Amino acid sequence: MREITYLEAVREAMSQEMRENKDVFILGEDIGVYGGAFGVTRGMIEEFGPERVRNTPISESAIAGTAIGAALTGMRPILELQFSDFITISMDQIVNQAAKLRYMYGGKGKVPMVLRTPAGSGTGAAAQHSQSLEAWMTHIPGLKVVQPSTAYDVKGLLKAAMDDDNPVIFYEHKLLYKTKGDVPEEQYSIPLGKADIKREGTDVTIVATAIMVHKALEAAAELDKEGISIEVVDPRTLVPLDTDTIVESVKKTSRLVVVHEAVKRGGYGGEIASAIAESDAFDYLDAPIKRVGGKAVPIPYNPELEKAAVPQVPDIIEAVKETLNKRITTHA
Amino acid sequence: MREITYLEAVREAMSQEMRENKDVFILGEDIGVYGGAFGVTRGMIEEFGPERVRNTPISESAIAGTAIGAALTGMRPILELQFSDFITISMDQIVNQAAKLRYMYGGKGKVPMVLRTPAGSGTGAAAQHSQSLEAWMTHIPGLKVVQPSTAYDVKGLLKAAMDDDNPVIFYEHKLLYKTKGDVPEEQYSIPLGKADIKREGTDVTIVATAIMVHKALEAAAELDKEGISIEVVDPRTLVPLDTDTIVESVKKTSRLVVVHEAVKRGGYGGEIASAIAESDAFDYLDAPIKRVGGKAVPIPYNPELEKAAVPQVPDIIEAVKETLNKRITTHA
Amino acid sequence: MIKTVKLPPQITEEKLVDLYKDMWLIRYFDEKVDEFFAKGMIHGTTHLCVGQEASASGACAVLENKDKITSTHRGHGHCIAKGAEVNKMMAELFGRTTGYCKGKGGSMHIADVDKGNLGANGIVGGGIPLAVGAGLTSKMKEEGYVVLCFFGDGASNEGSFHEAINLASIWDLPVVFICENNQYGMSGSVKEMVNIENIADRAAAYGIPGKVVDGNDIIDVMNGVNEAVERARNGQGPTIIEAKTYRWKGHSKSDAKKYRTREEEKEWREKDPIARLRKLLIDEGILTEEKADQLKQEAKHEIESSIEFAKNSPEPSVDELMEDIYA
Amino acid sequence: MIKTVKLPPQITEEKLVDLYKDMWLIRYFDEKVDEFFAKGMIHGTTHLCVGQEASASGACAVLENKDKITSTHRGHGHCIAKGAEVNKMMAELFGRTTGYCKGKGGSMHIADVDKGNLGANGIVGGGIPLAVGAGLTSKMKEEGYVVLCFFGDGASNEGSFHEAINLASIWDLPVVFICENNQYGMSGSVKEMVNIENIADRAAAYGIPGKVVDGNDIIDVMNGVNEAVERARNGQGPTIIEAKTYRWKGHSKSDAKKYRTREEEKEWREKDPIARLRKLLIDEGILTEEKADQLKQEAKHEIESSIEFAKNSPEPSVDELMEDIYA
Ligand SMILES: Cc1ncc(C[n+]2csc(CCOP(=O)(O)OP(=O)(O)O)c2C)c(N)n1
Ligand SMILES: Cc1ncc(C[n+]2csc(CCOP(=O)(O)OP(=O)(O)O)c2C)c(N)n1
Ligand SMILES: [Mg+2]
Ligand SMILES: [Mg+2]
Repeated sequence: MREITYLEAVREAMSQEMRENKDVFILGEDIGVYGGAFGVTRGMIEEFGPERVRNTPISESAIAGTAIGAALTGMRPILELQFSDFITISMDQIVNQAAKLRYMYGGKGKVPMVLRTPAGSGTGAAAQHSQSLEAWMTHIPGLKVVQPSTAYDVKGLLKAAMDDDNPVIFYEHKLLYKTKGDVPEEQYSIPLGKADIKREGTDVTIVATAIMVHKALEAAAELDKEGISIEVVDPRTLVPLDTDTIVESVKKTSRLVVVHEAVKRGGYGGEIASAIAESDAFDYLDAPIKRVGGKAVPIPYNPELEKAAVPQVPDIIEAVKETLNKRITTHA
Repeated sequence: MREITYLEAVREAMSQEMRENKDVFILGEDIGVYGGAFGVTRGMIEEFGPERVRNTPISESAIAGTAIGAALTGMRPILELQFSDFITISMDQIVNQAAKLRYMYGGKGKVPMVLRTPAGSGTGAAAQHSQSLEAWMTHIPGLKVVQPSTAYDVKGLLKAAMDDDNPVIFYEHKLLYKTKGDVPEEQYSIPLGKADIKREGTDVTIVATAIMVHKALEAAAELDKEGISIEVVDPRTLVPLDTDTIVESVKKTSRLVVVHEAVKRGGYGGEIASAIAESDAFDYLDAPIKRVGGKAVPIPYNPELEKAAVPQVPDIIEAVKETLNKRITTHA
Repeated sequence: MIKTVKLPPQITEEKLVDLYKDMWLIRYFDEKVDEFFAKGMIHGTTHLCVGQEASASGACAVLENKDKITSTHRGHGHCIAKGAEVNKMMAELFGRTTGYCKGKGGSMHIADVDKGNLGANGIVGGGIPLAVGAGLTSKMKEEGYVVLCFFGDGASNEGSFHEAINLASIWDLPVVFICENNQYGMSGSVKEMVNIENIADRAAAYGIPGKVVDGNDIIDVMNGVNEAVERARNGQGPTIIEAKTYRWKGHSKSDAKKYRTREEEKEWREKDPIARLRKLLIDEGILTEEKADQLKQEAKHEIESSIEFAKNSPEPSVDELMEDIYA
Repeated sequence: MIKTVKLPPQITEEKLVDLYKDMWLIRYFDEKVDEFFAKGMIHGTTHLCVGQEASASGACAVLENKDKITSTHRGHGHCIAKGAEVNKMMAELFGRTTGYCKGKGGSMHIADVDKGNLGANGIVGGGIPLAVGAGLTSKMKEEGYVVLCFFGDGASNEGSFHEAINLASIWDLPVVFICENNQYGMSGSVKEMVNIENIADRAAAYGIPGKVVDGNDIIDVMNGVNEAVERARNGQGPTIIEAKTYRWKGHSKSDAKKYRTREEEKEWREKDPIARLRKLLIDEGILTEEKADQLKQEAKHEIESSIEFAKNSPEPSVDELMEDIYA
C-alpha cells in the first residue's frame, strides 16, 4: 500500500471530504497560503479557494463560536486551532456552547463540527505551546475526543469525526506529523469508540495514547528481548472509550500499565485505570494498575528538561517491570 | 463556639485578612453594593470602599489577568468569579499565565492570588451555571485547588489560601453557603494539603469532596443503622492531595469509595482512586475501589432530572454495599 | 396610513396592532413568571424584560420568517417577538416535557432552532459568536437570511463581543448586532463599566455603522433595525444598533436594586414602551381604547392559558435524563 | 542641541547615541539568533524583530527605571530596550542555567520581573490583561510607575485586548498600550483581518486617546509614547499608540512568506529605522561616521561575546526540572 505521513493523512481526509461535501469547510489561523503553523493545510486554499479555506483573525473564541454557529445552521466546519494550548481561549464556546446546546435545547439542533488541533511537547516551544490537555475535554458530556497515533488511524478517524453529527475534538500530535504509514487512497472510516491492538502480547497490557503508542511499542520491543510479551492497546478515541477491548486484553495479561504524555495528575489515565478497576477485569489483575504520565510541571524549554517532563521509553519499561514484580497479596 | 454559615465564614475570612493586610483586595462582578451573586461580599464595600472591593465589568479574561498582573507586582488579590462555569473565559489567564509564569521565568516572580468561585448544581440554573469543573484545575501544574465542605474549613482554608504565594483556586459550593457550623472568631489557618476525617469508621472509607461530604455523612448514618461503619475522609484540598491520610484510612478499612459531584468520566475521582491503587494501600484492599460521580450529561433544568444527574445518598449507600459484597479473588 | 411617523415599508397597520398585542404578551408573560418565582412555584432563576418590550418586538418585527435570532439570558421577549408559542415557553419554565427544551433547558436556554431562534444563552456574550456563525452559513449557502444578535450593554465588555464583531466585519456577514442597553449589567451601570457615551460607538473599531435608537420607542427601533437588516441582506455587512432602554424589575429573582434609585426607576416607567405604542395607535385612529383594552385582555388570557397548559403538562421521567446529549 | 526635530525633554544627545547602539544590539541579537536557528543550533522557535527596532527602543527610551513593560512572543527588542543583559538573554535561548529563566522559558518567556520587564508571552494578547493588573498595583500602591504594554496588530483582534483596555479605561490606569503594527500576524495581513485603517482608532471604543506614530522613526515613537506616558503618570488614564512598522524576516523560523511580496519587503527595508537615526545623528553633528561605525561594532562584539557566554554556560541538570513551580 501507499505510504504517506500522518500530516498528509490529515490533509487527504479533509480534501477528499471537501470534494464530496460542499458543506464542509475549514477555518483557522494562517491556514491559507501559509498552510497552517505545521503545514497541514498546505495547498488546500489553492484547491478549494478562500471561501472554503478561511483564514481567520487571531481570535480563538470567535473562531470557535463561528464554527459552532455555522454547524448549528447546516454547515460542517472543521476548525484548525493552531496549538491545542489555545483552547483555553475557545473554552467557553466549546464547553458551554458546542457541547451543551443540543441537550439544553431538549434534543433540537446539532453541532457537527471537528476541532483539529496539534498537541504535545517535544518541539522546544515551552510551557504555553506544548501541553496535552485532552483530559479536560473528556470530562465534558456532549463532546467526543479522538487522539490518533498513526497515519492510517488519522485518516479513518478524521473521516468518522467529519461524518459525526456532534462536536469532535481531534488531537494531532506534533511529533507524529512526519511519521509515515500505509494509508489507502480511498476514503474509509474508523468508528469512534473502537480501540486498536497495536501489538499482541500476553504478559502485560499497555494502554497508550498518541505518541505514547510509539514509545510503548519501542518499550515492548526492548522487553521482548528479555522474554516479556507486551500487548499494546491504543484506544484511539477517549470518548467514547472502548473499555471492552481493554478489559479483554487485561483478562488475558492480568497486568495493566496506562501511559500518556499529559500530566499524570488529573489526566485521563486515572479514568482508564479506574474504569478497568471497576470492570470485571479487576478480578483478573495480578498487580495494581500502574499509570505513567507527564510530571506535574509546566513544559520547560531546555530540551533535556523537556524530555524529562514527559514519559520516555525507559519509564515505560520500568513501569512494566514494577508491575511484573508486584503481585496482589490478599490478606482477606 | 459561635455558629456561622459557610457563606459568612468566607466573608469573615476575607474581611479579617483585609483589615490585617492592605495588599489584599477583592475584584469581581457585582461584588459591590449588590454583594455578589450569592451575597458573599455583602457589606464589604461599605467597610472597605470601592478601591478594595472592586466591581468589574463582565469580562472574565480581563479580571483574571488583572488579578494576576496585580499579584505579580505586589498585591494579593482575591478574585470572585461569579459562577465557576465562567472560568472557561478566564482559562487562558489562569492556566497559561498564572499557573506558569513563575516556572517560565525560572523561579522569578510569584502570583499570590485566590480565585474564589461557587460551583455545583442544585439551584435550577441549568447546564451553564451548575458545573463542577475542579478536575480541570487539578491537572495544571502551578495551581493549588481547594474545595471546602464546612464553615469551619472554609475559614481556615481561605486564610491559608490568602497566605499562599501561589495561585489558589477555591471552590465554594452554592448549596453549602447556608449551612452552619462552629467557627472561631479569630483568624486561623488550615494547611493546604491536609485531609480531614469527618467521621471515623472501620468497614469502608468514603473519600468525598464538597457537598458530597455531607451526603456521605448522611449515607454513613443510614449505614450505621445496618451496622456498617463508615469512615468519611474529606481531602479539603485536591492539590496538594493528602494521600497519606487516605492511605491510612484504607489500610484500616480495606475498602474505598470515592464520591464527587463532578461528572465521573474524567473527574478527579479517577486520580484519587488510581493514586490509592498505586500506593501501598493497594495490598490492603479487599474490594475494587469504586467511584461515584455525576452522570455524563449537562446539568438539566428540571429539578428531578437535575437531582438524578448527580450522586445522591442512595447512590452512595449502594456503592458502599457493592463494595462490601465484592471480595478480591485472585486467580494467581 | 400612519401619518405622524415614518415606518419601514413592510410594517402595515395590522402588523402594528399585532405588535401592540405581542408587547402585552411579553409583559404578561414576564409578570406572571415574576409572580411564580416569588411564590417559589418555579425553580431556578430568571431574567425579566418588563419595560424592554419595544426593543425585542421592534427588532424582530422587521425580520422575514427565514431570518434568525440569537438571544440572551433575558430572552423571553425575543422568543415571543420571533413567534414562539407561549405555551411551550411557559411549559419550559415549569420544567415540563411539552416545553421548548423538554424541561432540560429552562428560562435561559429556550430555543427554537427550526424556526430561526437559535437560542437564549446563559453566558453573557456567549451568543455573539454563534450569530456570526449563522451569518456565515447564510452567506456560504446563499440562503439570504439575516441574523439578529441580541446582547446587553454588559455583554459589550466581553471579549466575545469584540472578536465576533471583528470577524463579521471583515467577512461582511449578514448579522445585525443589537445591544439592548438597559443601563445595567446585574448591578454594574454602563456609566461605570464603559468609558463612552454610546455602546454603538464601538462600531468604529470595526469600520461598520453604529446607530443609537430609542429602545422604548418601537417605531424608532423598527426603523433603525430595518435599515441595518437591509444593509446586511444586501451584502453590505454588519451594523451595531444600540437600543437605549431600561429593565423595570431587578436583575433576576433576588435583587434589592441598591445600585439605582427609585426616582430613576420612576422616570423610566414613565417611558413605558407599550403605552407609547398604544397612544400612537389611538392617535392615528388605528385602535380605539376599547379595542386596545381588548387586545390587552387577549394577551392576558393567552398567558393565563399557557399557565394551564404548563401545569397540566407532564414532568419528564428520569429515564429521559440521558437522552438528547448526542445527535 | 538637536535642531531639526522635537524631542521629549528627558531625551539627551547621549541618550540618542545610546539608543543608536541599542538598536544595533537588537538587530545583531536577532540576526545571530536567526543564524543559529537556521543552523539548528538553537532549539524551539523564535520570532525576530529585525526592522522593528525603533518601536521597542523608542517606546522604552522615555520610561523611567521604575516603569514596567509587558512584552510579546516577538520580544527580544523590548527586553534589550528595557535594559536587559544580552548575555542572560542569549544564554536563555541556548537553554542554559545562566539565562534569564534558567533555560526553562526560552525565547518566548524572557522576563526580568525585578527590573520591570514583566515578561514576554507566548499567548497572543495574553500579556495585555497582565499589564492592566500591574497598572492597578501602581495606582493602588501609589507607586507612580507606568506600564508599557506591547502587542501586535494581530493581538488587537483577541478578546483580551478588548476586555483589558476597557478595564484600564474605566479605572484610569497608568498603562500605555503600544501596538506594533508590523502589517501581519503570522500570515494574516492587517488589511484582511481588520476592517479599519488604524488599530489606534479602536481607542474610540474606550474613550481614550489613540495615536498613530511612524514606527520606523524612533523620534516619532518617543514623542508619541512620551505624551501617553505623561498622561498615564498624571492619572489621566491609558492611551493606545500604534507604531506602524514591518518585520523584515519571516514570522518564525520557517516561513516562506507567500503572503507578501518581495517588493513590499524591499520598500520597507528602505525605511530602515537604524539608518534613519544614524542619518539624523550625523546630520546633527552628534555622531561622525566613524563614531557611528564604532558603536555598531561595539554592539556586534557585545552580541558575539554573549554567544560565548551562552555557550560556556552550564546546561541545567534534570534535578532542576521540578524546581521553581511554586513560590
Ligand atoms: C460570562 C458570564 N459572566 C457573568 C454572568 C452573570 N450574569 C448574568 S446576566 C449578567 C448581567 C448582564 O448584563 P447585560 O449584558 O447588560 O444584560 P442584561 O442583564 O442587562 O439584560 C451577569 C453579570 C454570566 N451569565 N455569564
Ligand atoms: C492565542 C494565540 N493564538 C495564536 C498564536 C500563534 N501565533 C503566534 S504569533 C502570531 C501572530 C501574532 O501577530 P501579531 O499580534 O501581529 O504580532 P507579530 O507576530 O506580528 O509581532 C500567531 C498567530 C498564539 N501564540 N497565541
Ligand atoms: Mg444590561
Ligand atoms: Mg503583527
